[in-house]
Amino acid sequence: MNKIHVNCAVNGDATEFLCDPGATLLDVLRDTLGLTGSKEGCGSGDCGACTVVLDGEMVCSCLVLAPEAEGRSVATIEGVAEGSVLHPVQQKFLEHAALQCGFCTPGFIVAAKNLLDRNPDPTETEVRYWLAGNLCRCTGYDKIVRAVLAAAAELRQERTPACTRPRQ
Amino acid sequence: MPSPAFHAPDTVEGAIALLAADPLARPLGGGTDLIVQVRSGRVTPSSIVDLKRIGGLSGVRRDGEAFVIGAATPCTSLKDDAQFSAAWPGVVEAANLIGSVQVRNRATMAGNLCNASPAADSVPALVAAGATCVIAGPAGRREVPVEAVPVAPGRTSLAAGEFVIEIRLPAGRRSGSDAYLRSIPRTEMDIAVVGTAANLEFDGEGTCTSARIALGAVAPTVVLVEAAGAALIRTRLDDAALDAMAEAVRAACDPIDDKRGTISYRKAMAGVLARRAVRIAAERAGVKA
Amino acid sequence: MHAPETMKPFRHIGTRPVRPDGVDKVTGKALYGPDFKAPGMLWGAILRSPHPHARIVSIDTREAERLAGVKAVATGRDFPTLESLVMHVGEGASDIVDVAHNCLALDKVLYEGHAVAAVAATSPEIARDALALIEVEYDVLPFVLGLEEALAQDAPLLHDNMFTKGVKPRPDKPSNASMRVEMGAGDIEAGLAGAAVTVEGRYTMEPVHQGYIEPHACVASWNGDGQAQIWCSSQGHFSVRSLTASVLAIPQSDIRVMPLEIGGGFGGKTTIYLEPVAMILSRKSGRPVRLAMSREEVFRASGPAPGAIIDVRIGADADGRLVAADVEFKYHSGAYPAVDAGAGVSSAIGHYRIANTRVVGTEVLCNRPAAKAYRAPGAPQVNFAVESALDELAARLGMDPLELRLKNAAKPGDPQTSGLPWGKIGWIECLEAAKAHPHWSSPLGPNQGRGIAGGYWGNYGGPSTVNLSVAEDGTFTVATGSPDIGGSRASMAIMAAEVLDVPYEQVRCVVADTASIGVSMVTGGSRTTFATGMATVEAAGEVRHLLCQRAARIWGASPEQVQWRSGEVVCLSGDKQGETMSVADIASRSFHSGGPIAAVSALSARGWLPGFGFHICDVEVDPETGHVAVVRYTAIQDVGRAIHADYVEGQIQGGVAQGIGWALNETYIYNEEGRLDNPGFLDYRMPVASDMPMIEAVMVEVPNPDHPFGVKGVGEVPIVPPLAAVANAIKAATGKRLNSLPMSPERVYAALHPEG
Amino acid sequence: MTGHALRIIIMPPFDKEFFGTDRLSLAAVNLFDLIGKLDALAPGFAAIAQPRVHLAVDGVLETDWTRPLADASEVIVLPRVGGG
Repeated sequence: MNKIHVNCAVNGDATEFLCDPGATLLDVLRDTLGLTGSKEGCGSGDCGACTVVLDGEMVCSCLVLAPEAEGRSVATIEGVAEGSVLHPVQQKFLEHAALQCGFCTPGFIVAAKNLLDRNPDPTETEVRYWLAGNLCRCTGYDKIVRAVLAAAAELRQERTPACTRPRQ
Repeated sequence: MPSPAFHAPDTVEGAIALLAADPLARPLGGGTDLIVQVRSGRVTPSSIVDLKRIGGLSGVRRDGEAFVIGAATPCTSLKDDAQFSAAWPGVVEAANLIGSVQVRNRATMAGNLCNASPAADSVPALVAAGATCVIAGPAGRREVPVEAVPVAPGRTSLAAGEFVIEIRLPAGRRSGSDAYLRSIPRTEMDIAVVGTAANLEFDGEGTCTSARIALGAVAPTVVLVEAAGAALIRTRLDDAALDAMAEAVRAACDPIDDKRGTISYRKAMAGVLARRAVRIAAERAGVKA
Repeated sequence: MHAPETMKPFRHIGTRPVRPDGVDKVTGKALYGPDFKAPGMLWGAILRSPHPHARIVSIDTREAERLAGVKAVATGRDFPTLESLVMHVGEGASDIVDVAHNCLALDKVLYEGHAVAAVAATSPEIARDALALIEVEYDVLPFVLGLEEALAQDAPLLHDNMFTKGVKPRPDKPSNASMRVEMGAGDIEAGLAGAAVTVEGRYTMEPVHQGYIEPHACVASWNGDGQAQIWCSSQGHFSVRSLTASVLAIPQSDIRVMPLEIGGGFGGKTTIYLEPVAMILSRKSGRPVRLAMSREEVFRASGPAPGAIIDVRIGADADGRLVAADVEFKYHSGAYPAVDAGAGVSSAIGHYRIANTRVVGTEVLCNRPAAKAYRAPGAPQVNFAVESALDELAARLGMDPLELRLKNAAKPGDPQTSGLPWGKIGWIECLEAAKAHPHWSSPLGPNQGRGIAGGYWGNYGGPSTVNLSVAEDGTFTVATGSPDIGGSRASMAIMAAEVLDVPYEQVRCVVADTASIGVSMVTGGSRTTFATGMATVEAAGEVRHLLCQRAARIWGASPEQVQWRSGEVVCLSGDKQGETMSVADIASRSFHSGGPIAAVSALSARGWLPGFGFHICDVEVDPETGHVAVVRYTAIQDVGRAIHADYVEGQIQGGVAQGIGWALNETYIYNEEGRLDNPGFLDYRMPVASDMPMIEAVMVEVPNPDHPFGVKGVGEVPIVPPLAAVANAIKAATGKRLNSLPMSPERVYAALHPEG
Repeated sequence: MTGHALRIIIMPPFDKEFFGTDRLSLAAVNLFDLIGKLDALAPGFAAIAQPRVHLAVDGVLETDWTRPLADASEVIVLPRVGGG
């Protein structure tokens, strides 16, 4: 079989890989690049555990062929934290116990961050519909939704100049 | 089985050449149907031709009196075009009910059309809108109504080497609007059990002057129910007109029993949802139904 | 038992600290079953039967073996011949012969998706291609899927040697009824005859799946000297070890199972499917072999919860006192005998005081995947029938349904269905909390209805081992043998920190492999916080004792002269009176005062108590379409005492969501060929975020006197009441009783529009 | 033989599956001893006892089968229920 040579950026780093033409981006992330944070729960775009951000838009990496990544930018769960500093979405997931088994968590965090990147003040309903492509079987979504809303609130605070912040 | 070859041509002509040269080649738009089908072994293309690198195939643009939606335009980006969203809210909402946000960031209306599923969400809305599509192929380009593309579940009228390059809808609407509603068991992530689209025009008095009602998932292909539209024309969408419309809708249904719904439920829902879609379209047009 | 001297106020119990494994899980670093790779690893794949029932005439693997890149092929013939042996398989008893044949069929395939052969190759693509080269000749047999069909006289038999257990005299003919359990008290017919009001009904449902998001996966490496390692996610790596060793007839100590993070189990990962197969492929190839299921394989071949037919008759006197309850149910057990009937019988009506009872459960074999435990296995099905019937009874009596339940609720000391008395249960407390909850008296909108239901689950204790060790700097490590599915490492750290009276962060907890800690039963049966927690408390108490002893020796004092106070040792008398010694001070001198400080607690926890829950559910029904939206949900549960409050609430919320999914949309759909028609998340419709409201979890605390902190199991109870709570809410909203699950829009519509 | 006769209540399915009765009277020093005696009455019972059986002594489930039965009066043999 003829492998395809692909150049792209993964979490900001120039990355090249060889892939089978029929391989998915998820296959390459997990098996070639060792980025196993993106999970395969279904392989058919129905669970969202493999969610990554491709050129700014979140997609199921199981529904992207790896050669399609040529020249594009891929952001995965491994790039959400800045070094050891967690993103507010990650921090709020921990503080709100928004994970139990944690298997769906990377997909939820990537999706939730993508929401807050474009909508800093979503309603509960907007959060629920945005995350409807991510299945969680453990939590009943309650604490996940609360964590995302809390992260949104924190991000809004950060954007507010310190002197105008309301006192606690 | 060998993996399919992958091509990403940058011109329509390049894509036609690749598709025409290989009867088992398949064009790749968003891939949300094709990749699942390939992975499960349901289809075994020998090569995949990615359309997304072709210039001009992504995005919404105006071409005189038409909106032109490139075949590689993901459903979510339709929402970003304010003019298009204002003109065709029903088409935009139909395209943005498919799958999840993740799926809609990839899925295209052209792909939804060419996958030829009777339950495709965007197709009834496009048919109701009177949309056409431009097909490119070895013999040149042709423009057909979108409903001419799917001919049976999973089958299209596209000839070898042909693919849809764009979908066209009228621009500069006067006094109407459209709406799409579907029935699914959950609130998201399901395939339509029934889909209903309504596209209405009104005169200054609020009398309906034009009505197109289209249905999904109630027959092997999308159904444009002319009798349902006729029942609304020259009315102000009074109850009698809506009843007649719904009756025509139910009569036009020829669904199957399957894991997603029964014949009787599909027929009943077609009537209920068509009524609701008509009301929403009228409301959007500023007419009280 | 080293229980803390003072039970209150707690320093850590009931708080909500960040779990120790949290950062790994929010950054994608945590390694789950499918994430592990070993150097030189081969990729395995499994060939599965397309037929629901067939005799295997022959399997020709020669072509597959010849394919370049294929390193091993296995069939059921590669397993040793096993003698029948009933083992405790995680959550229930199974014959090891059945376990083996479920991993790879031997003579017959019993369901579509049954594994028949496996390959290991240098790439997943080659492995997949090799499967296509295996030729299996089948003699296709008639199949049976339905409960009543499987019990019919002329039904196809799955097992020629199946004589119904629990029936006397032993049947003279084999059948598909594998087990019958009957319990009761009093005289059921007389009781019903004397009732002022009776209701009866039949309730039905198809099987449902546990729906964990992580598919099963493992890597096995079996060397020529007989020693092996298995990396996998499971609810119990000791069960993986014992079952795999038994299937392969090798010593358990030759297998070291390394527990990976587990992506959900809910009972479905208490057994094995892949591990012995990967072992055989590894032994044959001399390389580590990975086997993983696709989502489709998970649905076709891993354990669902049984579907059911349940017949109920319940009678009450004119005052609403329950006088008789007759419950008879049939559960799918699938391809092999399962264990849910006994649990179903125990979980049916024991929450009420009823003089005359008869509860009969029958397990029925059929050509479906072997049923496996699913959260309170066997309880939700029968509870759906009983709590729906009670609602009907309340309506007939003109009685408030909550008052009916309160009036008849079992109290501590009342007999359970088995005759054993209830211990210190908190059922009445849950009912009282519901009555006082604002939800119960809040107004409803148009097309809305409110339903309630109560339920319970027996919970369990059992064997757990914990090793608590002190590092040289005075910090603590708790090692358990209990996989952490929902925050149990945090709970163990909380309990140890409570006993030691040290900061939570000073105690870290890990899940150790089978060679590094003693035997521990599965994380299931709502037992981990109770039983492994008990071992943690005991080990922490012992370490505290050792630290005191060590300080005394360092001071030259007697043990009686020292005391543990605020996380350090204080000297009460003598030369050193008033001096304190920190754990760090003691630990840093441990090498020269008797050696490292550690304690192991290996126990079989007793004194567990059942959990009770009571749920209030509001739905809104679209009368034109039959769509049901759950708009408000409150779940009240006696949790004994919450150790980590967030994860207790999380268990309750998660169980409720699964129950709502079961109630409204989840179901197995088989086609006429006996093949599963919805083997994916698209058409096996689990709730998505936009389907759910917030779920208010109300924790009632009636502490368990037999646990040092009062813990009762919490994980399973919350899936029991939702089925009936939703059904009763739909009845309240529409006036229609739905007796069959799922209560999909189509079913609700049909009930509302019987004319069609 | 040591000790007094205990009242043994055999719950379904074990009554019909093994013993043909739900009431027995046996003396036993502890629960392992009792299992042995039950196995003598119904061969095969001991083999399934650990995986399938719960034992309750005077109304309380007992996981320690070495527990002396000198002061006990009743043992209930009932199906083991695990969980998910």
